[in-house]
Amino acid sequence: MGESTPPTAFLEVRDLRIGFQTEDGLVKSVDGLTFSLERGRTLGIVGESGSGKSVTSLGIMGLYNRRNAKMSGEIWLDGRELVGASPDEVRRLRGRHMAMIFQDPLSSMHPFYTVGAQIVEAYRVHNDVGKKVARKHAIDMLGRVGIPRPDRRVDDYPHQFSGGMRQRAMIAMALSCDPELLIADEPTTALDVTVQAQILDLLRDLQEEFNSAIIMITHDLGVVAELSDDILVMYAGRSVEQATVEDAFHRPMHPYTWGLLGSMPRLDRDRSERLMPIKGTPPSLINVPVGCAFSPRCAYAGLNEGRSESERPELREVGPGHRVACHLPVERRREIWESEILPKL
Amino acid sequence: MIAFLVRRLIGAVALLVIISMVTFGIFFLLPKAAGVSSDDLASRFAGKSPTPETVQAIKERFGFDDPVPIQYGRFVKAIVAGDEYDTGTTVIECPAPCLGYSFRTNTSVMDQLIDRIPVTLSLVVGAAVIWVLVGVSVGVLSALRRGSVFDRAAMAVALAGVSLPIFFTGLLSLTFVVHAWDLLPPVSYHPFLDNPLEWASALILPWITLAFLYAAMYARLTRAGMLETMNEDYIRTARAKGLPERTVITRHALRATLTPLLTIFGLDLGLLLGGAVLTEQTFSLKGLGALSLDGVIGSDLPVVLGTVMVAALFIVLANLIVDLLYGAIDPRVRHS
Amino acid sequence: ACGGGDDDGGDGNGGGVFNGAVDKIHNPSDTKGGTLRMAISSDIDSTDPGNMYYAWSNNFTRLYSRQLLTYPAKPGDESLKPAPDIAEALGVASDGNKTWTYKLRKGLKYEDGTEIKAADIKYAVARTFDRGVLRNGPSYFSQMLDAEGYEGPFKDKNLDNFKGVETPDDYTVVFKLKEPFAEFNEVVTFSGQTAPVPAAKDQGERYGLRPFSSGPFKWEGNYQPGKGGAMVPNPHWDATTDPNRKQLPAKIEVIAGLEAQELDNQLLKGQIHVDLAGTGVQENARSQILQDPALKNSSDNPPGGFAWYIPINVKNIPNVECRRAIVWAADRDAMWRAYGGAVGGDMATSVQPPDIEGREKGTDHFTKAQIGYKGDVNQAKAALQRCGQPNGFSTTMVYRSDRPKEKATAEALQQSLSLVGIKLNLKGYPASTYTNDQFGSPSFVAKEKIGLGTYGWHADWPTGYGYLQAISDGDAIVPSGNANPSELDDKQINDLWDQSLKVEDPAQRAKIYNQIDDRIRSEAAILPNVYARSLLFRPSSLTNVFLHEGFGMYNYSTLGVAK
Amino acid sequence: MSTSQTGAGTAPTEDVAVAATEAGRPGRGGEPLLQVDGLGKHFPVTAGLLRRQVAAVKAVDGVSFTVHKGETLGLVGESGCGKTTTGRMVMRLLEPSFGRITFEGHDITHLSQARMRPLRRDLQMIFQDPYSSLNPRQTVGAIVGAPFRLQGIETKKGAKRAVQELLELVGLNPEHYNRYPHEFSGGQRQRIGIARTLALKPKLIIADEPVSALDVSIQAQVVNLLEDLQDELDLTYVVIAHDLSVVRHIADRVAVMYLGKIVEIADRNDLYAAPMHPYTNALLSAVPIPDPAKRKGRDRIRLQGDVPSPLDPPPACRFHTRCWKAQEICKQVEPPLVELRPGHQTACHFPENAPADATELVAQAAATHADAAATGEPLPVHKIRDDD
Amino acid sequence: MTAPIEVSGSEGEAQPEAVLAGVGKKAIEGRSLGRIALLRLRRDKVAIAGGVVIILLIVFAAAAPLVVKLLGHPPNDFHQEFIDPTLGAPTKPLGGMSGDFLFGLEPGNGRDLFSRIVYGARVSLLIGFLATLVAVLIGTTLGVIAGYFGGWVDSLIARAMDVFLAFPLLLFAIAVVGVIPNEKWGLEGNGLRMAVLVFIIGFFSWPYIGRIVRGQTLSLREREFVDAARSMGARAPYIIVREILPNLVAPILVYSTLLIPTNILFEAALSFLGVGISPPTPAWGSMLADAIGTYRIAPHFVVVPGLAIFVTVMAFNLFGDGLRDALDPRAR
Ligand SMILES: Nc1ncnc2c1ncn2[C@@H]1O[C@H](COP(=O)(O)OP(=O)(O)OP(=O)(O)O)[C@@H](O)[C@H]1O
Ligand SMILES: Nc1ncnc2c1ncn2[C@@H]1O[C@H](COP(=O)(O)OP(=O)(O)OP(=O)(O)O)[C@@H](O)[C@H]1O
Ligand SMILES: [Mg+2]
Ligand SMILES: [Mg+2]
Ligand code: NI
Repeated sequence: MGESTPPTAFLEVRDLRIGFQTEDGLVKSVDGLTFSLERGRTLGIVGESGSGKSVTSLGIMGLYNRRNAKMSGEIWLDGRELVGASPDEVRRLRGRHMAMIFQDPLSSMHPFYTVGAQIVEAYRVHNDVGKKVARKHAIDMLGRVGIPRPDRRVDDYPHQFSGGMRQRAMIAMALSCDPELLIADEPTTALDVTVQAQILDLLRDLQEEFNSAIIMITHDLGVVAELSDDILVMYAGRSVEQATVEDAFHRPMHPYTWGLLGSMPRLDRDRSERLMPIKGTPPSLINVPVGCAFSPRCAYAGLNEGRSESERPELREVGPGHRVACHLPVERRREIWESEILPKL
Repeated sequence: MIAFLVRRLIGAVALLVIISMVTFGIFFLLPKAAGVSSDDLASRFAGKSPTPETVQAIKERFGFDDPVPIQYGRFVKAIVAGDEYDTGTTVIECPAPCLGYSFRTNTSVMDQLIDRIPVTLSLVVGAAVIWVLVGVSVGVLSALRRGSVFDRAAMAVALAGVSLPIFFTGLLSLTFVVHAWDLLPPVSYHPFLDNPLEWASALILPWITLAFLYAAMYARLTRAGMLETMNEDYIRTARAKGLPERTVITRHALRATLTPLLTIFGLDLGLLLGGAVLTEQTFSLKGLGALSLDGVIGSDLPVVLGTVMVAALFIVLANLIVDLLYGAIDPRVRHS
Repeated sequence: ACGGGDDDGGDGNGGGVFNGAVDKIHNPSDTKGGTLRMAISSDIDSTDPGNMYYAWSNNFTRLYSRQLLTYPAKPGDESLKPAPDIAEALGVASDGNKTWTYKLRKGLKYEDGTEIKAADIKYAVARTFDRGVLRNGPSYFSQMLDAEGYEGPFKDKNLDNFKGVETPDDYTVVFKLKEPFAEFNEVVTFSGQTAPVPAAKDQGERYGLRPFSSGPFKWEGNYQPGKGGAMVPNPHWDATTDPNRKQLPAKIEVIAGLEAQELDNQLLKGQIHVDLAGTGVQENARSQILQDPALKNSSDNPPGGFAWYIPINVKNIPNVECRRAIVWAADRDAMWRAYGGAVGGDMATSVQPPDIEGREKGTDHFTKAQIGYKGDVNQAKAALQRCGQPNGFSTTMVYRSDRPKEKATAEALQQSLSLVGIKLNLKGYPASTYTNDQFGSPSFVAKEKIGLGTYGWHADWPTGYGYLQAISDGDAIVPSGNANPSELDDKQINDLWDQSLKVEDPAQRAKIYNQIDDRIRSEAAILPNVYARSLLFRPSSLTNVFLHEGFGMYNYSTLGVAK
Repeated sequence: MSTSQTGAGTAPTEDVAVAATEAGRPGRGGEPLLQVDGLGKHFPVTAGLLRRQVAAVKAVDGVSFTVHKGETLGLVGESGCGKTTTGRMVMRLLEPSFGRITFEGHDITHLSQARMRPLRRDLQMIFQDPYSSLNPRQTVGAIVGAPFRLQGIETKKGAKRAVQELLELVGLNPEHYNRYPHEFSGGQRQRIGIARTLALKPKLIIADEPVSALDVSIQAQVVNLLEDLQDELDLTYVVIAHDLSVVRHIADRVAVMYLGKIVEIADRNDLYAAPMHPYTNALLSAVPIPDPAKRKGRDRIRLQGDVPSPLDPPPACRFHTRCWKAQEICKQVEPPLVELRPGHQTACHFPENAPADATELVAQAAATHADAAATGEPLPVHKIRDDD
Repeated sequence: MTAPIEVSGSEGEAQPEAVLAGVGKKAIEGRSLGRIALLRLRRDKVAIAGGVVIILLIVFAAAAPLVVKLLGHPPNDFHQEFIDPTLGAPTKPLGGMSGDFLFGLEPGNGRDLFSRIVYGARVSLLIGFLATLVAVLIGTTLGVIAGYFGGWVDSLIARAMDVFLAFPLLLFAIAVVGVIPNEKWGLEGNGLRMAVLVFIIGFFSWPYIGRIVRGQTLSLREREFVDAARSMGARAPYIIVREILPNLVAPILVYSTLLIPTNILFEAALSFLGVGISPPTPAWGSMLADAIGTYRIAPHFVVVPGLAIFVTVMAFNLFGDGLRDALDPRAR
């Protein structure tokens, strides 16, 4: 792929592959992922545990040590290619152009430094300002993310904050340099629903304010539906469905997406007597099935005369901005969704 | 804070009491159990050809025939209230805290301890500086270059350091470095205040020998800790902020790695300050360790008790200081 | 000889010739100044002249204390004869050797300039009566002097109650003995117990921390047990009154507890001048010296005046034939090698070493003092047969664990005795307690069933009495610090001792001593091993070095250092 | 039967379940199995030399509820509100500080562990964390067979057979008897835990967040399994969870806890359709809805701040610090749990979806409540309307 | 639908065991963590080398009489014909190393160093192992009790550990060894001495194990499987023995392998201070202590036991490290 051209999109990931060599073999955590994202939009990435969501995000951030992780493909951020860039170049982009929020805010903050100091530090690597100015900025940021009395709390340590406040502080830290891309890796999983709602509101408001692009990683479809514009469903390191949220929830085209929707008990519908789980468990990423990775768990794999087992389905456009990787004919799938799945939800 | 200190201090005193009791028991009850009579015990203080009267006199002075608890009581009383000793011609005042009087050397144990402490202190502190600097930097480098030639070599040397008895490395280095190659002056102790240069140059070898053992240990500990810390989420956060790798390592990883090492360091330092017996013996340094060894070999009970008490005190103090420092370094401890 | 000028102290170059200080003064010099550094690998048990018993301490104490009589500081045999020191002349006996009178020189001074008086000597002798305070010294005075019931000046402050010594005037000291004793001048000479102590300066036990000087040097500050101390010239000492001492160094440093190997290393480099213990260097240094001609020329290998031997305890091995079996089976060659072969000494034939006056070589009763003699298995087995233990027996042998040579000796004996079925359990004890608490304690020996052990003895004075009495007289057995670990309490020997006291003629007495010596060996109570030789090293900067035969080591009171 | 590895067939439990589903659940009205009255747990916080108690974590502060035979009671609330503590007290893994637990008519509040032992057959627990609830050093056989050994139960066909039957029951391959937990996925481990729980055929199972550690797809498997087992074995559940959707799915009645107290308890449908307590309302409205179409239309209630510390809970109504309807009285008078609609109790001075006279009724109840407290009588649940 | 039984290789928490189990997909039989650790250990060449050395040492020590018969001379036989009487050194170069005397001769008595090293392994290993065993027994018992019961029991035991750790063990060992009688408890001579040494070393090093066990127990006690057992009516002994102890085996094993070399060195230190094993029984520590006095005459006498100690201690350390990595890969 020598002739790769800079894309027009703000963030474009092309055929990203990330693998880890372990004692037992190569773990293909991300296996040919392609997507793009525009400024001001939010992409939700969903998928089961171990499907490669975090690896993708850390890969984009350049947080993998190149000795341990095998990375290939292209990541274009605002016209710059990151996979081939030098580690120092990527480092300079981190924090300033792209920032990240992690799942567990307590373990993600250094226990020995005050919240303020950690924000100041983030701000000062990228901005040549004095300590006083940086501190004012930190207080300002804490205030912006809704921490009461930020001038006081700035000198507290992470363990003195409650869970929700910690996550707010993490967000403040991530946003301290106005990054254009914000990756949130399960930012609310550790939080209670009421607090989660607060954080989601905050993210929405901040996005309006900063117009940044957000990648929202979660396995809660509800969160995606609340916040995202687009959705990417991952399975075993690959993307199985990409669509706008409307399409994804109202016209999903991949059996795995159906499975996810069927597994969820929902407050917004009448209580169905039985949930419809996906059978089995996700495959090992060392021995991913050759064909469709989902085929062993797929109730409809049999309808393909074995193609699912031997041939890998490509992502194909099934509608505007809606791409799905499945061997089943589109019409057949539409039929199944409407007749078999939707009524049971 | 005050409550914490008071509690720790009371605990420390209790610890010292128990240790003194056990020491007392081992040196009085054990020989008795092994069949040593109080006469034998007394004659150990009596030189070449003691007459029965001599033995009797010594026995009386030490009260060897009293029940052990009474003897112990005397010992404690002396610490708290001081004591006096009749040396035959003069009565020696031993003000509190009196750790007893050595009839073998005719000196107050306290005086000897005060005389010896600077030696051990010089030895241990000097060595500690070296081993912490060397051990930690080697450990960090090893962790960062895990699997490299440097890492393997450093860890092999570290293992060698842990595997060789100190009297072995000590005596060999003494022979070669000082005597065969004339690289350093003979090992001895010169007070720091008299001539700092002489003080240091005459102690370099024991410092290095002692530090070799501990640096090896600390390198291994640091490496393990560092590898663990580098996997912590907050290190990932620091990198995600775009901090340069050096800042990530020094400001974020190292601090977290070294904090738990502090506890071990405190214990090691405390133990050594109580007397680095083998090192002192090997290098003929007249520190607490040599004193306690002389005491044990010469059955000079007051000296043994005194050195053991001081050793225990050092350990207790070191632990206390470590705990306090911990509070300063780790805010989680401070607030709980 | 070379006068030094060899400052790097790195070798023994110009150190003269091997054995060059044995019968003449090596490096004679009157140069003053410099620091004389003396070291010892153990601690010094006491620096109180009245409270010491080792040959080297008697040698050492002369640096800071004068005594009534002393050994002349001269090379050769002359040094063995008592010579006046504070006294004008040797003591004069009267009352059939029961009263001994000494006249003092006038005008001798202490370090503070006050004069030495007869009362001070009486006081010094009186204090040796309190064994509770002065525990280490010899007890000849308290045994011999006619002072029944006297308990020493610490319990009995009135010195007039002490009748054993009289001071008719300030310059006369008269000793009153219970029994006649012909060798009293020797008793007075050999120890520091007649070194004067002014009553006002006495501190009892603590006197040793800072003895009051009457010699050429005085202590600078206290002696620190286990560490050492320093001495500086005493301005009130007058060289003209004292032929046996010099005052050359500007300072003397005494270092105690220097690790033995390190001590040798520093000695060989001249960083230390004297190994106080005077028993010679350790194996490592020995090989260095013997293999390097330059070093060898700076060393002497004289007889040390003492002997290494194996006492066999007659209480635990009562059957004389069993003891003889041990002697027959002993591998003399290996035992001799253990002390370093020819350099370590000569194979012993008698208990008394050769330099004892009138000592005879003696005959080997049940062993052969021959190089290559590995013990006689057949004779040993025959002896065992007679003893009624044809298959051998087992017993315990003790040794000083911190003395490699004794360990090797014990192992050699163990190995050779195992060939005839005698099993030795070896047990090592620290040297500092060995002669008091273990081998020197009959009750301990009985409890642990100790059959034999390693031992060494140096004459108090060079006659058979001065050597043998303490180690063979049944009366000399004491409950602790027992010097007769054979516990030989033989009627024949005891009678001979009593008899010897009454004999006036020294040669006649020597005959009796030889008889005793022979009897000890035929009773197999002592297995003689080696007459010690010490390999002594004299750094090139050391001046006025010569072997003092009485002490068996270099004479310390005349040493100086060349700069 | 072949427990097919490729998964085309369904396990027997599934077949049974389908049949049993519509047979109707023995809703409420069964006889009470478990009764909890004013149960509380205060963890002492000690300090100083003499380990003096300086404060108490009021983890649970007087909760009362009844569980009827055959039903499922859901217990929801935010993290730290005392759900687990309540469950563990009922299991007698924790000693209650006060209150009373009655199981099958026996007061088990302070039974000794020895007296408790036989009762444990009827009372079992499913644990939250499938990784920590199985001993990694024991085989599945040993783990699932432990209850037999501990209770000294002789199994007819031998323990191994019994264990294998249990494994089959929860949808595991009985041949995996000799495997170790680490060889199973999270969902499978949770099944192993459930099999162990079922070994003694308990009457009541307390499930503490049985699915919150699992992925959605696996979560659904386990939820279905729990439901099937209930029908098949006639079990009674107390399901602790913080996921309101899951609770709605499996519970018949739901109790909502806030800071150690129950603020609302009602029939499932009633509660989700017309919650009365503002906190319940807020909780429900905070749940994200997986339907982008509904994103705009919902009117949300957003609570401020976090749950206060149980060390120092707010006085009176504990929710007043975050409640948008709070008035002066909420800070002064604690609202008692009042049954404002049949089977629907709530503790609020200003309930929503409530009859018009609710405020007065609550005030009235609060007054009697205060009297009872003054005289030291047990606190009754205020049943206002008996016209059911 | 029932989950098809299949071992997953991609658990969310990247459980090491699970990852590993994913490899041998076909193997269905239960593989305990121990076996997995063994598998992992087998891949660690350095640790294996350490293990092989340890096994060789043990074999040599156990078969010492045979080995010596084949390759050496009886350990206590003198060969002074090869020793220079004045210097005490072997007359041949290299300390007399030859086909006849593999490691050369001891200076002085001329005993065969090879056979003394082989026999010496018995003492060193015996003391190393047995003392560690004592420490493990005491440490585990008290550690588990402290950790499991907590409260004042814990405080008491924790204090006791502090006391023991604060004691100058070396001094006590010297004091105690000094008063060992000849016979006691049916033991005599060196046997008794070793028994006492083993006991003292073990008795004073238990807190190292105890601390670790206590810490582990504290965290194990909080694991839900303990609650599960309690909720099924298990009593404390059952929980300790069946639930907690099996989980402690790994850390105990690791720390034991690391404690053994420490104890071997401790015996060496005692010998250096003159209170080790009595002659003529060969022990590495006392050989080294002797050799220090003759390093100029016979450098090989220093090197041989020094190397023996070094290699042994190194082997245990390497093996212990490998074991730790295998049992707990996070601790790397
Ligand atoms: N450093 C690594 N070395 C080896 N394997 C790794 C590494 N990091 C991640 N993996 C593997 O990559 C796979 C994807 O992990 P990832 O963390 O991206 O999952 P995820 O989708 O974020 O899951 P979760 O929802 O649990 O966070 C997992 O199987 C994991 O075990
Ligand atoms: N052993 C204990 N000692 C002191 N406090 C405790 C203890 N156990 C629990 N707590 C406290 O009691 C409160 C209730 O805890 P509990 O575990 O019951 O909450 P929960 O509702 O189960 O929360 P979660 O949803 O997080 O599991 C919390 O504040 C907790 O910190
Ligand atoms: Mg993740
Ligand atoms: Mg809980
Ligand atoms: Ni009420």
